[in-house]
Amino acid sequence: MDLLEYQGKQLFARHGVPVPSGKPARTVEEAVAAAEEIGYPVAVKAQVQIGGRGKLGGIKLANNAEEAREHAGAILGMDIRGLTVYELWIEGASQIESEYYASVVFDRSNKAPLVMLSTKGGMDIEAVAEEDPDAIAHLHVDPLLGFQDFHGRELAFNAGVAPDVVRPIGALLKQLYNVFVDEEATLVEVNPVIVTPERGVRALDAKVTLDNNSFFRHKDNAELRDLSAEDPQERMAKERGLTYVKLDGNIGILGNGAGLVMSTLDVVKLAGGDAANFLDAGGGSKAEAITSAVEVILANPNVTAVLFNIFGGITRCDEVARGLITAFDQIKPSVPFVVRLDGTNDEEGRKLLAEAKLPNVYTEATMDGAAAKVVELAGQSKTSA
Amino acid sequence: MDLLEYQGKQLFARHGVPVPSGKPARTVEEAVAAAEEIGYPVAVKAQVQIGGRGKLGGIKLANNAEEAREHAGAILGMDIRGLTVYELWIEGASQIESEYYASVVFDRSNKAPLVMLSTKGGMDIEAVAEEDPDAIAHLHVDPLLGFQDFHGRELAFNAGVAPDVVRPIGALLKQLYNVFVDEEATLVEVNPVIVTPERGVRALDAKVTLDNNSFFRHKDNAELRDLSAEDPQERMAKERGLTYVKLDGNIGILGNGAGLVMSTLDVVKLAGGDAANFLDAGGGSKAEAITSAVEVILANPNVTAVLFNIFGGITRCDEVARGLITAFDQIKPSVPFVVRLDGTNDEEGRKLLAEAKLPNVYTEATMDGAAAKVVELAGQSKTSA
Amino acid sequence: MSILIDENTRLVTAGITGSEGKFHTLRNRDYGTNVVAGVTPGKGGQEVEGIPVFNTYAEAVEKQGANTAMVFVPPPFAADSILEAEDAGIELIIAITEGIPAHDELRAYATIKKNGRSRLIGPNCPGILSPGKANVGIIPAAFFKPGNVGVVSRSGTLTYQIGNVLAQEGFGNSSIVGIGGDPVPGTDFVDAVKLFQEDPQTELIVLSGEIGGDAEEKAAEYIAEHVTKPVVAYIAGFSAPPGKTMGHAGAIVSGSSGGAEGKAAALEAKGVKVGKTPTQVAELAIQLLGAAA
Amino acid sequence: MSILIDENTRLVTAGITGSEGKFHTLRNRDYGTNVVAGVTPGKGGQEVEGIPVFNTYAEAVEKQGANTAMVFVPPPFAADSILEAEDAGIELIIAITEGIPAHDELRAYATIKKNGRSRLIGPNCPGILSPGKANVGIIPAAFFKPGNVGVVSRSGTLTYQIGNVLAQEGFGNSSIVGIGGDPVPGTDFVDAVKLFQEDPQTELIVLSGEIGGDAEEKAAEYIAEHVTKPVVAYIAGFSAPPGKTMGHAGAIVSGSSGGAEGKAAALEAKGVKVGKTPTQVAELAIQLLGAAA
Repeated sequence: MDLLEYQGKQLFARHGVPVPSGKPARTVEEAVAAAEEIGYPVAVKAQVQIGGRGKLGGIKLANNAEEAREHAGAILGMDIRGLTVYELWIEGASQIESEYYASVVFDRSNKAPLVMLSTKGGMDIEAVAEEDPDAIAHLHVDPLLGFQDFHGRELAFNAGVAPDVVRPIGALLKQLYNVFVDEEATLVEVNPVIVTPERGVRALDAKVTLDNNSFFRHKDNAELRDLSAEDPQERMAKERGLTYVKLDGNIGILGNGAGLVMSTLDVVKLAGGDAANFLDAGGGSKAEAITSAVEVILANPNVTAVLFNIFGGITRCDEVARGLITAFDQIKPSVPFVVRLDGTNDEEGRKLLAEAKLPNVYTEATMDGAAAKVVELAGQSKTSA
Repeated sequence: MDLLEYQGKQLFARHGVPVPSGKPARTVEEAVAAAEEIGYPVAVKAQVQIGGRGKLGGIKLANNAEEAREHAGAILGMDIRGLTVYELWIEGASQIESEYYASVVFDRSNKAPLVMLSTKGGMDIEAVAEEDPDAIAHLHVDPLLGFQDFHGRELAFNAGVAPDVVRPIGALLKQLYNVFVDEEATLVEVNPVIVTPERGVRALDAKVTLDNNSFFRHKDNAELRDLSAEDPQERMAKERGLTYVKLDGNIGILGNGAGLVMSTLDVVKLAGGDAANFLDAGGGSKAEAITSAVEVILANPNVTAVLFNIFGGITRCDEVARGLITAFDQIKPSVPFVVRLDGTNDEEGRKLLAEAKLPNVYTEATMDGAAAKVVELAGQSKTSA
Repeated sequence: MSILIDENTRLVTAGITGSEGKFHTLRNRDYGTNVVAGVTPGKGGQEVEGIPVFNTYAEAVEKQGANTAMVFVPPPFAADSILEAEDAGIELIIAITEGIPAHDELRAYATIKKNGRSRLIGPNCPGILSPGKANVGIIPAAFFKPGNVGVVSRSGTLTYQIGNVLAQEGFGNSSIVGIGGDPVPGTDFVDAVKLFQEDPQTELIVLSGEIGGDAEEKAAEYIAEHVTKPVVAYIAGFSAPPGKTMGHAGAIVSGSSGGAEGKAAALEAKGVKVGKTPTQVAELAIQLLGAAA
Repeated sequence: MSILIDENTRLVTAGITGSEGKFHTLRNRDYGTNVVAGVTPGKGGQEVEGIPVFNTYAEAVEKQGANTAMVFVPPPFAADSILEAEDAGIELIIAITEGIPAHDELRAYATIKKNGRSRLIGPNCPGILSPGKANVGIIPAAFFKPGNVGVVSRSGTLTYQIGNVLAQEGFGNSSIVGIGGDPVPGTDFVDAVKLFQEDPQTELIVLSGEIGGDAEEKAAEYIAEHVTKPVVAYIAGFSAPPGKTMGHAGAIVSGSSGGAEGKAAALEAKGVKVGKTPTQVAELAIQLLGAAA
């Protein structure tokens, strides 16, 4: 799960990472009260996960209550690249002498955490990586040993930070690594890390991605929410434990296993259609999960036809068939379904479906055939709608 | 540093190790107040580092204030095998169904922490180890990986603990390992771990040895004291950063390096003498350290002669000579000194000593010769005293 | 021949007393896999349909000579189970469990690598099938028969899909290996391709990848340098929009790298044929092995 | 020949800008050791009597080809310095620092062992002297000359004492290795004895142990099985009362094991002669090498 800036900074503060003092706010009144408490000047910052918020008008400086009120009012409810601003972070304005970049990421390729540091902070780091790769110091950390003081020094010297902040930058990197490990993040990124005129260092932004699989032992983290990023169908799917991503097309997709679902999207595309969603019902899906998934898919009004593509391993096809039958019973869908069942207990599944005689449900033997059929049906529905 | 039972239990409590509730007390009044607060019955426990305190009268059960007063009065000030009881630990009495043994030690031989568990708790574990070694389950922990849940299960199953406490015993072992690592102990031992009638587990005793070298980052631990175990000369030496152990003989010994001092003790013994102390002035001793060491040695009234055995590597013999000269100037010792200087800057050192013409100081060229001489002088002093 | 599992496999299942663990273990045994033990702490001494259950892997190794473990325990306890299997000296550990925390996987992987005595497959994988010899995991074996095509895949269901298409075209398999889609797979494409290259039964290697990470690109490098057998690849996710996470932690398209087009290009640059759909993969296999099939 | 250090040693000192580090580095250089660099974070670019100082070991390796490190930094930072040296690929790390926390030593040792690219001597040791070739550490070299006796010792000053007695009897040394008295020595008796056995210059091995631990007992086992050269041993602490800690963390007599009598008996049972004093050690050496000396 990707955290909002202020959620990341609150995590940082708990681990001793130096951050400016600040408070979250959901109303103009809360924002002004926060600004009064913190003291002016303050930055009024839109809490949405969009790079370059500042340039898009999502960050404004307020020197007094009037300005705080004005900016909070302007930013709350604003649409930034499709995301609505529901929350603000009001924080004491910082004086900046230098801007650095620091991050800890999960490097799948090396199967180790990768720590990066650059003196080219405050700008698009991907552009820096492309134009001047040597400007970013890299270091892999042995996950069993953990981050050592010498790692911090080596990164600081290699990145060429100012000599007088080698130690505090090293300490900051160690703290960010602690956040990464203790909070079970897969990404901790700060851009910029600033050096103040008093030669202190501070995390001025925070981008943290937590590992959802770790939430069973991080109850507090599991409670964090980003209202701006939550699509209603995606939220519904999440509550039901389904992996659902909304897409732009009109063909609802359900499959088991991320790879197969992605492949299904590709095959539908090649057949001339466009998927309305990615939905992985997961391994071992039971009938209720399938019923639930059908509800989520049909909650998207763009859907004009649905494709079930199941190849059962841990998933049993008879369970899928039962789930679909229940869904038809409860929801009585108005769009056509194309169903392809293969794998564990496929014969039982197909038999159950045949016996149920569901209206407007077509079974197909192959994935390619199923894709062609659903594209055809979706086109007809669209036309007839 | 070896902790008293109550100091160990307070550390345990901070790491979630289940311990009976208790309070320390240094007076009868404090003891009674603690007992009243905890509720009867309570155990009144002498805080000295002697195995088998209970059998020696150092642990008594009190059922009411009168008994608490009586026992506290009897135990405070008591002498248990040469140690005076200055502190009590008053703790709620526990009901015991089973007694186990658990420990984490620093195993030098395998260069890894060793965790041990036995169902033969509440008795002399060294005797168990000798008579029935299979009764103790052993497991080395990879220090980079740390203690895993399966380690706890494996130990519990191998030791044959009651099936219903496999999980809590595993959890307790993990917590003890955390104490070991987080507090930088070299020994954490609990004998007994008890199983209560409610099938809970609890550490009923605590034996913890902390690594003095780690105190720079464990300020709280560095403050812990065991008044009963502190010999005045040993305390004096500790305050001065010297490694000093008081022994039973009459020949004061100073050397540089633990190995050389031990060897000196041996050679003096072979020459027919008995050392009054072990004193390692350490590597790189400066003049002040030497002066300081002489004060510590002479603070022991049994000393009738002193042997300096220095072979300089990092220690410079001229510094040792200067320290001795200053010591003579300040303390004006009445006992004879035998000095053997070899190694780094030995010529300068010997020259300084010769020029200083200290009274009653004999230089010898070899360790064997120096030992023979000091034994001779110590005998004469003793006779003349 | 086949790779990783065969007639010499002596399987112990962790989590055998759970419903899924039991279901698939018995299915594996029905297929012919030599299932020698189960492990469930606290249930030592019980039996599951004649399979003895132990409290620890160490006992399963000592008493039953287990050499292969299948991990079916829930995510919070799975890494611990993998580490226990490693500690007990199990040579091959196949972790089916999905949803293990990434940092747990990292520590388990690093420990296995450090000690160098075990190989881990997965986690979050369907297991391995060596048709006609042994099946460990959840691959539906009925679709596959012995043959000369080795399959390695990041995705479980895609593995079945591709294997099935190949089977319909008359191809059989030496082994089918699901390496899983998690951030830290114990065995990656390079490892599996190396094993297939060394396996005399395997004459064609099918590699089924997906968007995210750079495992396919690394495999392309390795194949160019070390593999003499023909390789056909499939990459899922051509139509995935950038920046969306789709199930597998691996399936994240980040910037320019990790995309399906880039992976396909990297493989084709090294002489590996890439199919756009599972069906195309089978067609490519026919082209390359037509005479042999 | 000699062991561990010689003419090919290229030394970097960590903590060269401290007074002790500087004093002994210059002394080592005066003896003939090839000192190529110093490391002090933040003082990169400076020089100490012509020796260039760098911010990191990595730079000292890259720019000066350092292959041996001497660690002279204070205890709170010493393990970090050792780990940095290991990370930079330094082959031989000699840690003089006394008072490093035991858990720090444990992690450093475990990491060095895991990666298998460096050897650690110490910590809390006097270093190594290969007379006539190189001196790294604080051993007073003036007392020793080249010869055929290899010395390995847990105690620094005892090393000098024994070496000195041998020198007075006319013996020279191949190498003198102080392995240190800390709980987790990077190199132990067995490692050092193995190196001396393989070193053609060494004809007699002197092993100087002390009470505590079981390193001497393990060495006795190893010597019986693998060492053909004569070995003379010395054990300090015959007169130590049980249960008292005397300086070295190692020197703890716990119950029946770790005592001097037991160690001497273990060594003698394997054919190793044991002296009761440093002088007796020299006498035993004369008996064994009399003709050769």
